[in-house]
Amino acid sequence: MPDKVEKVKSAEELSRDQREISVSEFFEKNRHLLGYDNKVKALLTVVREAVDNSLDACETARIVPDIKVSVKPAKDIKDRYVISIEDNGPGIVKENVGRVFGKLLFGSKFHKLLQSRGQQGIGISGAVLYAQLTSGKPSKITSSTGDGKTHHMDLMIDTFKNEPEILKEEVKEGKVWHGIRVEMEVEGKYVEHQQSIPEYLRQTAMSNPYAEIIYDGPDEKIKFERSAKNLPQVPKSIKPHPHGVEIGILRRMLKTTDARTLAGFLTTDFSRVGQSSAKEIIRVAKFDENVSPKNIDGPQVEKLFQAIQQVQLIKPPLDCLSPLREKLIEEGLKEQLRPEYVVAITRPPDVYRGNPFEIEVALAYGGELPHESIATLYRFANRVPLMYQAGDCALAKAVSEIEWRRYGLDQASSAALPTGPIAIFVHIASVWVPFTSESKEAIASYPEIIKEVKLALQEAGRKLSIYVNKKKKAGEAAMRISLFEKYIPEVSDALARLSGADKHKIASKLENMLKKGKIVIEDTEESKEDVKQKEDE
Amino acid sequence: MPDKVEKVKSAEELSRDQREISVSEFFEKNRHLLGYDNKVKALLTVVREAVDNSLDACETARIVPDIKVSVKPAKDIKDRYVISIEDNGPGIVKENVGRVFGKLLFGSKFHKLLQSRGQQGIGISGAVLYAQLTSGKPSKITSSTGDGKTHHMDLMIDTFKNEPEILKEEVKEGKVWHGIRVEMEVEGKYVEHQQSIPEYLRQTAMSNPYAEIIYDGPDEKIKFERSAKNLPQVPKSIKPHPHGVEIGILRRMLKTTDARTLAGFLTTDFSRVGQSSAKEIIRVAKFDENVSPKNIDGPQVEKLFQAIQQVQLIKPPLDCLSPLREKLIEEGLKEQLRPEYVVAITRPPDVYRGNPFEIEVALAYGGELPHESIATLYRFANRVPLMYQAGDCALAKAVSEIEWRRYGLDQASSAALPTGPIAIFVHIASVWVPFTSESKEAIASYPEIIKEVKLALQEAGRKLSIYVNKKKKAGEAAMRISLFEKYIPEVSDALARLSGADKHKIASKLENMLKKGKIVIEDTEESKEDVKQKEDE
Amino acid sequence: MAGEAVKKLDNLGKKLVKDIDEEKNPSMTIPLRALSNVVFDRQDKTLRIGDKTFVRSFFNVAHARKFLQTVEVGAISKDLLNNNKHASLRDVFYMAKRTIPNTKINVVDEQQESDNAVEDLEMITGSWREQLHINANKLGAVAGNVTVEDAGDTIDWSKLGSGGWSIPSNIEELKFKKVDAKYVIYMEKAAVWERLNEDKVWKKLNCIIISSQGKATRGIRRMLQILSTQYKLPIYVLTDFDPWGIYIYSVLKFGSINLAHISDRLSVPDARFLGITADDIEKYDLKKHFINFKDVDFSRLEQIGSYDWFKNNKDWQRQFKMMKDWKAKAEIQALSARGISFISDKYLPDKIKNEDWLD
Amino acid sequence: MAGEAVKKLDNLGKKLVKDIDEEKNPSMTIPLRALSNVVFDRQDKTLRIGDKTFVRSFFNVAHARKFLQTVEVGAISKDLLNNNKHASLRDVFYMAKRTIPNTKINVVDEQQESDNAVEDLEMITGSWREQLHINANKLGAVAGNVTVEDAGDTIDWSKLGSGGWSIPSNIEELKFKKVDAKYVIYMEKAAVWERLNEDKVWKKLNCIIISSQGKATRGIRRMLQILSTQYKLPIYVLTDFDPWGIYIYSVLKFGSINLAHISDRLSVPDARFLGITADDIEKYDLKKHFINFKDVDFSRLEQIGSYDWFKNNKDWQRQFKMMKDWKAKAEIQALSARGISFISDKYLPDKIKNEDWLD
Repeated sequence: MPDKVEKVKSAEELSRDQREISVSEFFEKNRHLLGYDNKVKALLTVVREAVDNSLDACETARIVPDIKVSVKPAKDIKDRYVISIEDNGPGIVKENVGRVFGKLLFGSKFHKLLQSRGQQGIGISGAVLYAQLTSGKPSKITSSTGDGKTHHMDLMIDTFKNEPEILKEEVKEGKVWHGIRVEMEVEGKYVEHQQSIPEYLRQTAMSNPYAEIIYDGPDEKIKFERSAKNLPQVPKSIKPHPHGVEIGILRRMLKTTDARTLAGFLTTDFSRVGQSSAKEIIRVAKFDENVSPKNIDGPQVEKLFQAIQQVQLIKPPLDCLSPLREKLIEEGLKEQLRPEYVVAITRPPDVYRGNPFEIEVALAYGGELPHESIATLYRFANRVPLMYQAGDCALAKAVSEIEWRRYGLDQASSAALPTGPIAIFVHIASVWVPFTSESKEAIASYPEIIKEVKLALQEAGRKLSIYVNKKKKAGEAAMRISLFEKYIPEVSDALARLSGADKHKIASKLENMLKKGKIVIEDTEESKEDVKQKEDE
Repeated sequence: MPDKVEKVKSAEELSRDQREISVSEFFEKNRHLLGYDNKVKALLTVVREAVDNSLDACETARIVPDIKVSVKPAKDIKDRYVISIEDNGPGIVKENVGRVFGKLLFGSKFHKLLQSRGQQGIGISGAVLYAQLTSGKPSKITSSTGDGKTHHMDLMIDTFKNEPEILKEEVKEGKVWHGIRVEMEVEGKYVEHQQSIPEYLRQTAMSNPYAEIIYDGPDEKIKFERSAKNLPQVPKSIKPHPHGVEIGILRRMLKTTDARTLAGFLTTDFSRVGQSSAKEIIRVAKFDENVSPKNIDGPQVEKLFQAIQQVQLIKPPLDCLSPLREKLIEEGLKEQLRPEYVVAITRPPDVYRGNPFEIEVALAYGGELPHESIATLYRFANRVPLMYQAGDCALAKAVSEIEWRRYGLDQASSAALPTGPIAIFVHIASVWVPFTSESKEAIASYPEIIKEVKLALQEAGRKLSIYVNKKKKAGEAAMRISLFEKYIPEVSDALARLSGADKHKIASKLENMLKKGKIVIEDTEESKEDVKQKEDE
Repeated sequence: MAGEAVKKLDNLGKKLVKDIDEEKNPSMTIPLRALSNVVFDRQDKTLRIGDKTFVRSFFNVAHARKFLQTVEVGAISKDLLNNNKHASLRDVFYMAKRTIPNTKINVVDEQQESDNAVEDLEMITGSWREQLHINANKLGAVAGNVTVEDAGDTIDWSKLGSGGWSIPSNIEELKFKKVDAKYVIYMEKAAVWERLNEDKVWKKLNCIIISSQGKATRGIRRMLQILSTQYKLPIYVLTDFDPWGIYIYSVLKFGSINLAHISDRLSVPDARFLGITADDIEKYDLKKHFINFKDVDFSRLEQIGSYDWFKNNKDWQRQFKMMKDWKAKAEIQALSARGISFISDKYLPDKIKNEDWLD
Repeated sequence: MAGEAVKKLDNLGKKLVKDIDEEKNPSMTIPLRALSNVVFDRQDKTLRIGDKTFVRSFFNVAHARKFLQTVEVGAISKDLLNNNKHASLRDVFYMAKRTIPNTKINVVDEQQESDNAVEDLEMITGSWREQLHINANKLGAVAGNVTVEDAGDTIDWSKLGSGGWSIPSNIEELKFKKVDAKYVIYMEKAAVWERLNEDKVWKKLNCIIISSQGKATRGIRRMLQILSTQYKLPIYVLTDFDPWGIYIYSVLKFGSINLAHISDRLSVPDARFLGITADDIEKYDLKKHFINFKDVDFSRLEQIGSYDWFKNNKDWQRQFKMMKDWKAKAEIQALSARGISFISDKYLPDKIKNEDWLD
């Protein structure tokens, strides 16, 4: 019991203040959760969200992407930029434009297990929200689906309702094209450094070598060329795997399923559950096969859940993933980094918490890569470059756990990146990438992911070390011959003085032996002499 | 134009997949955003959310808090715990229980500028969501507002709708009490280390010294005693300050205000805008005083916004904040750490982005603090301990920028914490604490915040160094006398041998000089001898 | 003797030329100078080199330079012998040092390399360094009732004032004419020698006093060996009480790993360790002059304690154990704390009278 | 002389006792031994100590221990003088070393401390170390047509075989009986001395050859001074071509900062630098035996070049510049590359005949 009670405010008084909060309001106040922590990063985030959407749309529609990005300072206002992104994707039907751009948590991918860049329907509408918050201005959307009609809209978000507010709308007819163009005015600061917009686009070109990206920045124009002609295969969406479903989700699935029997529920709502697996689960859980899923509740859910864990099931289908594959990665890295040698490794898919994922890595070596500096690490998730928070990222962590020295590379200390003309590329493709935050910059440290990255890097490391060693050895053999040629006159002279024999005779005989290859040139330590103490002079 | 177009999926086809996503679904999939990254942290997060709510409720109702926390392993299931938290707060009226615990983004504090622990109405419902997701079980809520009725509810969240789903409900009459008890079953892992539950409670007791907390853990019972009798003053909620409002918010406020004229809007909807300030703003923006706010739109919003920036306004009212104050901090630290000396500094309030905030720090020294190790840093925001992500936190950053050596403390390197029996306490109180993520573990690096923390630490450092130096000096003076007492026999002996004079006579004369204080004991270097090369023997 | 060394060097040269004539990889077989190939001869109480050898060939990337170094130093030595000159190891280094044309490779970069080649040649030819006319360092002084003939002069060691005779690096040519002494005291410190010389200890106790500074040079070791074996004088060693002092004694008595191949010529198996011993420390109350052990002292002590010849010697193990327990060492000069001539007047006479030494 | 030193120590003791009797803080005034208080006397071409002094008092936390050390070492010295014994610096260290009861404080912890006290006493009493009966190190050998008397013996330096006379640390008592030599060659290396002795250079050129190992000991410096001033012999210095070799010459000729207070007794203003010079390097093609400079060599060279006595000396600055440009140094033994006796047969005779030295 408290020592002293002051005037107690009643629960009734308190309850009067309580209200619902819209998700737009929430993110408006917590914009750092979406990657708008500061003015520099905010510019990049806006570009990223739009480019990711464009690439996703093109790939889904099987269109080889052409993307134009423009970043220009707004007239007369400091720290204000006009950003536009245009693609040649399928466009968006007029009815959906408002909600895609003007409603948070609206999208096509959230309820599917499918590999894509965007996941939650929060990226591009978050950018619109940021634009209106910092410039007070609507975003301008232009869309056409190829039917000869081009729709223009000026759009904002009504944050109280989390609904689009369309300020202006018009249709032009005549021009046949398809795609989306979005233009926003936002507060931001433009810098050119490691985490700049051009660097992000360069890395995007690296991991999307089938895309052409034209960048028109405040001070420069850059064209990132297409280095591959074909899109990667289409990823497929899958049903959840029973072993990746948590008890709470299982309970909800039971409640909302269309299946009439438990067996039917198990076989139709999950992947990898056939008739026999379903029977086995029901047997272990001691249920009736024909019980209606809707009648399973309370402690019975727990029983079913435990039964599922006990039954062996094959892994989820892995063809849902669409990795870049080794060839595409090599093409992308060659085009963007111009190294002398690239090795790429695409690992077989694996599973974390029921979610299939696949790791790809590449090591680029030599050529135009800087020779004296520490290796550069490029991280990607579903082909999107990760620019920030390397320190918290599972991909970076796995890279730091590799003993690079083992592969003939220099390394300042055991947890450091290798030193020399090396670039490291790591890509995770997954139906559900476990980011550590909604700003999508770091991958959570699941042991399965770290393990796969390490295995891939080790394999790539071995291949790179074979290349590096071969190069080294070819040089060495030639050096040996020339070395002995230089030693021979010296040895002949000393030996002549020691033996009294003729110097020139000794020399010509030794040269003969060398030239005619009569002697196998060895390279073996004299003997394992133990370390001697220097005792006497 | 793309090189090759495969089968184009039409925009119409694509649009069919698009759907709305509920905020509960969103956080169910992104629970790491709420602090449920892993099993260890998840347990702590559940306890934190409930304890924060209890403390907030008690303080708002002016009740000195008594809180009981229990964490017990669930029967027979590995990594499953039953957690309950009970308080003596005002309770929640029956009608609101469901939405407080069963709806995300529902709360009383989001739309107010008010210093409180919870802010977004997402904490405790997030815990309920995590519980049902990982155990499949409802949370059990008991509430009474002191009217003799005790309500029990078993409750889950319908994630599709983001609405509470009440599974069981009963009322018992008779017992008169007030408060809330919540019990949840969750997946988790219990550990005892730096970031453990008992450590969190200990730090909570440190920053809430007027609370009594009883902890009943899996292996131990701990009572954290109340060390202060009075609650801190009640924080007041304030209206937004014009300089902290972004253009997008300004636009919305114009649209939704009840004021009929622009002048009325400015003076009633903001703090610190009087008649003359309002007139000045309107003059600069070149508007008519009597224009209706609802008619200001488009480029006019920008004009008004720029005008507001140009007019000087006094800072927002700062009495909205309720810091702990130096006395309370010192009491809390003395009780929990048992040091020999504590100095606490409460800074005057300051403002970041229009939000008032106030920094308090304390340094505890000596006593039972460990002597040989590196100082411990305790971070708090609105009296809540911050346990994770010190690396990203502005408070930790500010601490690392202090030259501790300047205050007579040891420091391994310039950016390190000081070494020795020292604990550092840093507290930020604000109407809106800028966390870097919703898991509320690190403060964003606003320069104003870092500056205030540094100023406070420097002031505390100066006070501590005075204490430490005084202690050192007192010891030194006594040591000197005793040192000479020991030297005298030796010098007398050598001098007797050198001069032939009597040893005992010399000794007694020197002792006399020392005892009678006839000699001022100096401590000056002999002379600035340059570094000599050791040249000859 | 010089003729014999020349012949052995000749043989080496001829063997290598023969290899070349037969189009074989020219190579030499060298006994291995390493801890693993050193044996302690319990009979003679001396370290000897074992049977292990290794082969050094010219056409081997890892050998070529060392091969050249060995042949080059062999040629230099042959030249010295033919001209009847002596050179120091440093001289030999410079005589061998040059850059191989069109490379950045030097025949030798560091003296260690030519020194190693000298040791290799000692092994290959079975001649020791002095026989190859390559001298070690010169250091140390001697006094006593002794007359020697050296380089044509007759030198009386009792008539050299406070300086004494400076011991040459090479005493192969030295002849003893008169040796009137009961024993020899060898000490590691020149300052102690001066103390004993000032106190005319060699006269009072009728002995020879010899010092170096630190480890005994080869000249001194050879001299001690001759005095021990030919004149049957007991040799007493006086060093600091520390692993390094004991090591000086050990090398003197048993030989060293590096020079195990010429232990015959250098070691003094009958040498005795006079002090400072652990018992001296206690008896003369020297603990207050202890110098604390450092890590390197511990590891050196460990090493010495495990030597074959100390391993099963209870008296020595007792010394090592006390040193280890004390974690400290003490210098000879610590005796000065008892009085400047305490060492001459009390310590040495008592120790020798009471036969208070370690063997 | 001993009597005079005793008296001076007595005076110091009496002064301190008087302070105490007058209830003043007992204190002594000591000339400052530091670069800032050393002046180069252009007249005498010698380093001398300046006028700056400092005061050391007992009742001063920062002085007390040093005060005790000075008085203690003074008492030790007085004791040595009264008993007519000599002690080394190491001996003095041990004689002073003890722990002050009920503390963990030693009177001296390191020899550096008692060494400093000895130097302080030299300054305070105006007596040099040898007069206080505290000896420096013993090192070095000498040969030549010279006869000396020392400690009652008569020693002929021309009759000491390949060893030579070992030079004592203290030659205050030594008397020259016969000096038949035209000049003295002092060299920094014992191995070079053995070379010259084997080649009987001292006989052929009628000179005295003296070596130490590295820097000249005080005994050697004093001996060179007597040969220079009393017997008017030119003194030639032979060192490596590097900053350290030149520094050896500099100390010999001009004195050193540390011992500036007894430059009178030690320095040899007429000494000449014979080699190795930069010109020798070019003339005898020694560049291939260069050893590359390290950072420490550059800074040492810089330092030496700025010494008052070198600063305005064009010849020396030329040497320094060439050394700096070459970024390399060379050893005396590099001459061996031209033949083992090149130094005896060609280099030395030519240099001296051509008066090819630096002053």
